[in-house]
Amino acid sequence: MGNLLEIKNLKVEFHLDERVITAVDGAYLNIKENEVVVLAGESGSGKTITALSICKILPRNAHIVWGVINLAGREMLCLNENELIKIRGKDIAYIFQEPVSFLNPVYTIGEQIIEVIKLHQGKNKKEAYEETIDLLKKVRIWEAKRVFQSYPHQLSGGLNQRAFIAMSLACNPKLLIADEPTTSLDVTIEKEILDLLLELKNKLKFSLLFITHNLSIAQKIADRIFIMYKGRVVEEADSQELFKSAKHFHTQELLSAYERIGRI
Amino acid sequence: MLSYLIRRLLGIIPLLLGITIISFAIIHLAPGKPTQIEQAFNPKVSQEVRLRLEKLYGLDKPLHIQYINWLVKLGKFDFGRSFIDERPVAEKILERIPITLTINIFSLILVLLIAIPLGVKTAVKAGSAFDHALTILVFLLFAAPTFWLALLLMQLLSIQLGWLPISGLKSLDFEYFSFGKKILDLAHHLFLPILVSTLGGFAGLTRYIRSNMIDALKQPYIYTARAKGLSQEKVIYKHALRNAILPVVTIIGLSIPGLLGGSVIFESIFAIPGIGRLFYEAVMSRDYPLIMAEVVLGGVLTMLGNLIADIAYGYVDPRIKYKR
Amino acid sequence: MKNTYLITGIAIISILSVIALLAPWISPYDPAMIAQDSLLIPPSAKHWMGTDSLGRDLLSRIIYGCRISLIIGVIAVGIAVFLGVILGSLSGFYGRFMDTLIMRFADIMLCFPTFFLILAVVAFLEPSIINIMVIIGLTSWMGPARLIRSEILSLKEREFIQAEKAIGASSARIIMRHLIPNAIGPVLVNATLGIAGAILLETGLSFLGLGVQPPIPSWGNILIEAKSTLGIAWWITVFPGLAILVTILGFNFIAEGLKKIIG
Amino acid sequence: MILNVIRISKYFPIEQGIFRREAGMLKALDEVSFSVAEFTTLGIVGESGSGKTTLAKIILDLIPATTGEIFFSEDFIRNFRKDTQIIFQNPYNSLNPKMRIFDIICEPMIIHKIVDRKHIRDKVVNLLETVGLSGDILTRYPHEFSGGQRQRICIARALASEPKFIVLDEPISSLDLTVQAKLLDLFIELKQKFNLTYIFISHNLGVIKYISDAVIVMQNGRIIERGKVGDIFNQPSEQYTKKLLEAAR
Repeated sequence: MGNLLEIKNLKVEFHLDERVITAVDGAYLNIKENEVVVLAGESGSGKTITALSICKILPRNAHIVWGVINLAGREMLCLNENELIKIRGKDIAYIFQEPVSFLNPVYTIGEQIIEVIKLHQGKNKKEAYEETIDLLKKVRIWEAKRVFQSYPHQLSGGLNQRAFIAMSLACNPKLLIADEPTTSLDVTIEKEILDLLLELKNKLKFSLLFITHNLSIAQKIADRIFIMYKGRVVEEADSQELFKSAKHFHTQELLSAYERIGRI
Repeated sequence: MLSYLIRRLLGIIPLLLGITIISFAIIHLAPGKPTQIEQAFNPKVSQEVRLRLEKLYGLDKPLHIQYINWLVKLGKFDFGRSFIDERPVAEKILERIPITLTINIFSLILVLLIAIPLGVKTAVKAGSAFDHALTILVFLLFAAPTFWLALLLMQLLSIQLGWLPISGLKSLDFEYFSFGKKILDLAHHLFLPILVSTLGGFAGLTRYIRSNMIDALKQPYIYTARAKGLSQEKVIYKHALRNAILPVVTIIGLSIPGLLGGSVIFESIFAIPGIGRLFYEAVMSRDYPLIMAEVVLGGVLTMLGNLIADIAYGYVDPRIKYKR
Repeated sequence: MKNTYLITGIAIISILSVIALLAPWISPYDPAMIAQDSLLIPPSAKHWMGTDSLGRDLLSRIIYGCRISLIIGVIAVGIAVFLGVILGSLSGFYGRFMDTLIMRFADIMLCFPTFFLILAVVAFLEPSIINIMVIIGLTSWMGPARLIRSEILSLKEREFIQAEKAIGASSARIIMRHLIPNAIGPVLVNATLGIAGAILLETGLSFLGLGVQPPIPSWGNILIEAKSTLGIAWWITVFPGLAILVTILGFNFIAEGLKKIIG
Repeated sequence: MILNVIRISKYFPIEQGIFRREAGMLKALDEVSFSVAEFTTLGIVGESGSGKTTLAKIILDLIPATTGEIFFSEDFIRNFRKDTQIIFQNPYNSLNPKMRIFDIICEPMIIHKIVDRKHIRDKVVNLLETVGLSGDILTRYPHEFSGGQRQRICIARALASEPKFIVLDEPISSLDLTVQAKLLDLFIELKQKFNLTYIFISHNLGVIKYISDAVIVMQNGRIIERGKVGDIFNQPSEQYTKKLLEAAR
């Protein structure tokens, strides 16, 4: 089976006032259809920048120097902004670390979900409303109507993240990119969100690129794992295999720390 | 919401009292009695008048009694009578308010119309030549005293080019104009004051909106908006601008004291009969009831402005809760 | 990192300070010297900035005016910052009753348009330089006070202050070595902007005839004459205004530069 | 026992209205009692809002408790501020940004007059090396260091007063996993070297299991379960503890 997404030799630089920092330096990655791939690494290893590069939603001072990002046969880096905005939110969707700050504080949850449905599916207000309520129920928000009318700051972190997932899945994306979606949540909520994501993935058949620093999560959900270190992918392995025999010294270091304190 | 409003309204009572106490204190604790000064500067006031005035204003009584008497009168909107022409102070102030209000409202609208797009544009193009040029302009406008700008523009537009009248509100033969011509004449006279007032105001607001907008564009929810597939325009004007612009509501409230204070110089230069000029005249002629009344009025207006701005901000920004 | 704002600002203010200090030696004429034979002369080699309607040399008057403006700005803000730091620290440290009292008082003072307050007081006082400095100081301590208070409140929550308590540092030590060095930056920015504001206030007051009184030259009271010579003597409008502009620009640049340093 | 905590409660008043009358109480801690044996590590585990950090600050007398008492054994803790120390979660906030590393670390020594002036520099260098930093960073400022390095500087400062008891409040939570592991090993090494007693607060069960002798599980300001580390992790008796363990596995 072919790859849904393939990244090769990606290099991303940040242009600061006086210097240039290379955040990603020759990273590669591939994801098959309906697969869960975990991109793991410590802070500053370039995971998030790699993920944001896929849809070119990088910070202003970040520049993709070179690389290939291929989504189902389309060369993403050759597309212009008008072509890209048709892919963002429709074929590829994102969820992020702190749902409260990644949701716009001045719009209700409902308004933010309806916005993406109207944008990509051209539905009218009533249809979009009904679909939004459906979506919220799909992510197991029972009080869908109340959440619909709520602003992000009025909801808990867990509830916000569920709503965010609903928003991301509104247009049935082929690829969901989840950037540390549970890091800001308590462990008990974390488990609920992970279970929900895996369940939805099996039901809706999308590929999941999951970014985390938490090897315990990686072990639980991944089909394959890529380890990033200083802007490079230093190891790629099947989930089972990685925890048995890591090759790169950084992976070994990570695993030894993980063995001691990362799990119970 | 209702209980919040009631609590806020109750909260202004101590402020109101404070405003009256300070206004009272300034005038009564300053060296020299108002009536003495009145006499010294205005020889027309005879000894007899002075005594009559002292009695009229209860200046022979202890301070706290004077204060309470004054407060009771204030409560009935009785500000006393002017020393100069014996007319009720309230009447004198009321007839001056419309013109000051007109100028400030027009210039506020202009300021918003100019500052918001410029602020957004400079934020989106931060670091560009356009941004730098505007930054320099903003610094210059910030540093230039308004009355100097007024003098320069008068020199240029009124005297050298002769396009505009130098000062005043109406032409000499105003009374004989048709209605339409009256409006045109007023507009002709108000153009320069409104222009100067706008120049003085838009620099700060442009800078403020620029920095708010730059801040908003860095927020995480902007990544979300882009990840959704929204166009650049929608990301900027729907998601960032709304967040950047909400606090402007409070800025408008906070700008009231500056506008009132500024109107003193402003209206004196252009010879506009507004409350600023009235205050200036009152100060020059030591018209003590009028000074007191205007100081209290200034305080109360500012306080109300802040209150309304606060409530309005709570209304437009969902993050502000009507609690605490 | 080059801090162009700070460097430019400091350069401008240093030059102005030198001019103010050396006023008697560098000004070409006595600023009060009236010369009947040289009324309203345009800028020339003899009078670089021309003369006013009494024949006084404008350049000399502006040089002496620089003294007045800088002194009033610095001392008025000195008073305001002094009061603000004391009241703000009391408010921030002791909280509760003290805080409520001081901050309500500040709220009330902030309700008045500063210019109204100052004019009301000036109406009953001799408009001398000292009075003006004191009045501006007494009516502008609220900004620094609020700033200091909020700095202290936020610093108090910072963990390094908690850590200092835990190692047994005394209150005095925490204040002197930890709170003040960290709170001073924003206050400095505020004070620099405050000087610019105070100078603008003074020029406005003097322009209205309620500030520095003639024959003492101040940029504001030189401009009084600009009104009556409008269209006759452009230099009387342009030069004093430029002097104000450059001074305010200098202080605002320093403030902007300081902001960058504080981050 | 080096420390006895007896029925500590902490209520935060919720103020309302213009007169700031108290509209209610937020119970951050509710009748918390426990004790710590000398030379052991007590792990305190709980999710956000469980009251862990409030407890840490009360033990070190940084904030007052509403009710309850805290006793330190006089045999061990003679000079409270010298013999007890705390390390906080956020190393970016725990060091005065305006002070050099040398000044930061020698401050406790000056306050408690631990060494004379001549030897102060040697002692600071010694401390830095003890926590795994090089001795030539004395004149640098905190912002030049990474999170892990700053936390080591915090440790050196805590050790400078030669304490016997240290509260570690989520000391490694904001750091990367490999750095976490190295710091944990450092904590264990220091404990043996200086005969320390720890209270180690964390939301991470793996870390608690690794370092603690005894464990307290907290939720909403109350102690839900307590016991030896093996018992809690192998046979939890409370539903909440089971749920926590289940989620973390």
